[in-house]
Amino acid sequence: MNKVVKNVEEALHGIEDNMTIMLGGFGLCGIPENSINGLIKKGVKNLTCISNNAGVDDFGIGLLLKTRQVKKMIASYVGENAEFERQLLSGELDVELIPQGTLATRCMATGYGMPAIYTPAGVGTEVAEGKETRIFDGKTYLMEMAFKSDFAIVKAWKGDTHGNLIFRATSRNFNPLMAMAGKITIVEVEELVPAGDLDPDMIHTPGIYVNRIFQGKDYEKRIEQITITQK
Amino acid sequence: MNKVVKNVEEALHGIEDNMTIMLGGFGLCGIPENSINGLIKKGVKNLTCISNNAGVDDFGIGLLLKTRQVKKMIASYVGENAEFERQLLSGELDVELIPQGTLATRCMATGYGMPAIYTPAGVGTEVAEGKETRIFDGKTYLMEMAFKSDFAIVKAWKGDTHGNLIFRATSRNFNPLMAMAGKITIVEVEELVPAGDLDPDMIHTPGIYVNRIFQGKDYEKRIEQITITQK
Amino acid sequence: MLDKYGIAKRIAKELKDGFYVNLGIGIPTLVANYVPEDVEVILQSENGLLGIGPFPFEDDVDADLINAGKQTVTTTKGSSFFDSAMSFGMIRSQRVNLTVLGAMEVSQNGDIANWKIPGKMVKGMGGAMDLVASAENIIVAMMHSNKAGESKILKSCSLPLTGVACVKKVVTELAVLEIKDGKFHLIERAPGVSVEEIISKTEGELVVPDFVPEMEI
Amino acid sequence: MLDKYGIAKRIAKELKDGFYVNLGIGIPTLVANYVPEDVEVILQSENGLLGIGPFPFEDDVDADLINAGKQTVTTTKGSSFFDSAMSFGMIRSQRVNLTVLGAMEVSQNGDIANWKIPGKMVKGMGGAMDLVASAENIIVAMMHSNKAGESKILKSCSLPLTGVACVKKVVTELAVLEIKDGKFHLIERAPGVSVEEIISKTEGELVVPDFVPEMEI
Repeated sequence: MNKVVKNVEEALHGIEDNMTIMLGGFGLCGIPENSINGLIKKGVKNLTCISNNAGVDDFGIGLLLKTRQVKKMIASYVGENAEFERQLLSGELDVELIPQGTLATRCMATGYGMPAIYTPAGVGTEVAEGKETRIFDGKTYLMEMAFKSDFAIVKAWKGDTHGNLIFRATSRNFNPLMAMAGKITIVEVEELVPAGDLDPDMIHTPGIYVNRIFQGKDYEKRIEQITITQK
Repeated sequence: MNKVVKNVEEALHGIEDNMTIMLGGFGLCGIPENSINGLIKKGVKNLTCISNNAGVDDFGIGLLLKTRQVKKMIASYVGENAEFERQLLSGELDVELIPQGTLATRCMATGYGMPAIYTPAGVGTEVAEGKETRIFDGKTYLMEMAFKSDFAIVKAWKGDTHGNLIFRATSRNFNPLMAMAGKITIVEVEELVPAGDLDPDMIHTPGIYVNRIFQGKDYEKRIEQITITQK
Repeated sequence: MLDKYGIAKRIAKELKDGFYVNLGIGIPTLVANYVPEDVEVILQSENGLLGIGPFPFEDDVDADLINAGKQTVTTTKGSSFFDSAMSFGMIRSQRVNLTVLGAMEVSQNGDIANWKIPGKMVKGMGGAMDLVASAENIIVAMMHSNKAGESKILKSCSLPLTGVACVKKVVTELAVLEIKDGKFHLIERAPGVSVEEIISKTEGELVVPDFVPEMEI
Repeated sequence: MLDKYGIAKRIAKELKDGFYVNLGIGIPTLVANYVPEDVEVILQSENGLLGIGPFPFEDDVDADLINAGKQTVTTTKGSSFFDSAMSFGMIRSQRVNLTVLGAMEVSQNGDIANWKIPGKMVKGMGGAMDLVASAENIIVAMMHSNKAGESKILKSCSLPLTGVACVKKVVTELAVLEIKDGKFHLIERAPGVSVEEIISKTEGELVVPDFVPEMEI
């Protein structure tokens, strides 16, 4: 049941051009830094990336945009990224913007074996175009489909050799949801421990959802906006 | 933000005849013992109870059946209960049996604001009668509706004054799901602690879903089948 | 006339004890600074936090702990973390009592536009579409007019919508407006602002009562 | 002819290293005792546990720690607990590689009946309907005939169904049958059992190859 792979290269094995990949994180918080760098090194092209954000110009998924490895971006919010905006407005990059809760819930739907969900988000807006609507108890909902992806790549705080994961603070965000949604799920962790070291009551993602796990290194954990209280 | 009520009587305030009540637990594991006894003392009648099981003859929801307070039982498995079977076969008790995963997911749907979910469970069986089916990717699913209930009553291991909950081992089962699904959610805990005592990363049910919480007492925690390994 | 702090102060008066509140980016975030003393509210951040605390001291900055605006924050006693599906579950199931957010335009039937200017700006809707589609109580914090002096309080929105018929109240630098029956209702004016000025800067249909109290902030 | 332990032993040979497995109540539970030495499997209990360990020693019995059959159990290294929605999420999304369960009847197109005898017995389906509707790989452990000697391996089920066209394999005290193309296929016979006996006790259509090996257990 050992799911440990020895490094990021081994972890990313099988990712090919034109695949659809989910990437965990919210902004730059909880993103799989090692794997993003690994994808750049690997040089796979024409990726469809599903991630809440597109990083910033020189960090996170922004790096993959710079190298033009991304054909299509599915996200909820892509501000704070000039290169992104340039590629979008020039038509080089295909972008599908979807509400954040819809994005999260479509990941969960995949992991929970539910082919579709209903949400009120986007009713009456351009997000609803071409989508089926349905009224329940007088309120209108959109039917949104579970995501299909080839790989999900997430970052956890701690993980064990069976693939059980624990996330820390708001770096949890989309990570456990995408961990459930990949056809193959790859996890990088800040701390890899032997099975049995994590409290079974406190596991956020059970190992059954994880295919490969590796010990990440050199985390920069860049902060998008440092806001502080003066002492 | 203090959600603490001083005892079970206060916790159960507002529960009236003919209401629909969810009760957490699987078998006798993780059931809200104090509240079940409180409902008996209160004497409310014609309840519709949503719970995975119906207890045993002399414990758990079985006690409420004995006192004839239950008009309808919505459950997935009701074996091991002679009084239940008698009332069912005699027509005194109305019973709706639904698949366990459907039961769990319909609770979650309520807590997640999703009016309906799709599941393959029960397709082609009598569970599907009168229900809408839909094919996604060549597989047939039933549309099942989110539950509506007046009260949800659950049992947690630890809880804080803000209503944050942690469950222990398999006594988690339906409890966090029903905690999200009540119009009003009542929680009894083995240990009530001040807000701030629980690790925010390790909370299973955030307090936003909880309306009332109280320190339970005299837990019997009866075991349905003690199975042991001889030393 | 109010500045952005004044708008935030006025909105803070809408907070009730025990409310769970989601504050959007910009002016809404400032509301947290003016919570009345006798009122306890818990702030929800849709990336996965209940109980947002103040910004951290410099030594306590934690890259793993941010709000939905990507700012570093802290927790409060009784905080909890959760994934984004549960976060929007709380929102959709209306456990969040009040949502405050900014807008580029609001219309008299309660439509709101705040995520896109075609051909110019596409940042995305983030969680705004979920919030406005779900919340029972939505207050918009915005300026009455744009920089060109054109009203943003409209008969109907010209920009792509974020949500339909959802806004209940609008607080601007000039006034507090309630939206009902397909009209704006002027319920308070900012200190020193005349009813005439509000009328002149409101493009949407505006119901003006005989007496319009000045807001107390 | 096999006893219930023999059936469990034979099914255990279907386990592959790294499988997540859900074992139903009764004979299926016994399969856990015969996992081959070179194979590691993790047992899922649909009430909310991955990694079911053996029954506890008397002093370690824990009311909060039971399996789906409501028996006291233990955990293993790497266990995790979760709620029932996530548990069935794993099942529906086919992360559980193998499901073994008992049946009252199985038909040649893979239908299974195991939850109700009209007018006589209603225990409920528990998680069985979810499991059979979701799992890709379902093995049924059952007796070939009922106490009256009537075959339970049928052309079509007479009892209310639990699931439709889902069973892949049946292991009985007499034989291993595979279900495909709407027929039972005899692939192994139990030690000392003749092909003729199996044919005579199988009501459903049975494809019998020229050579039927005796099972190795």
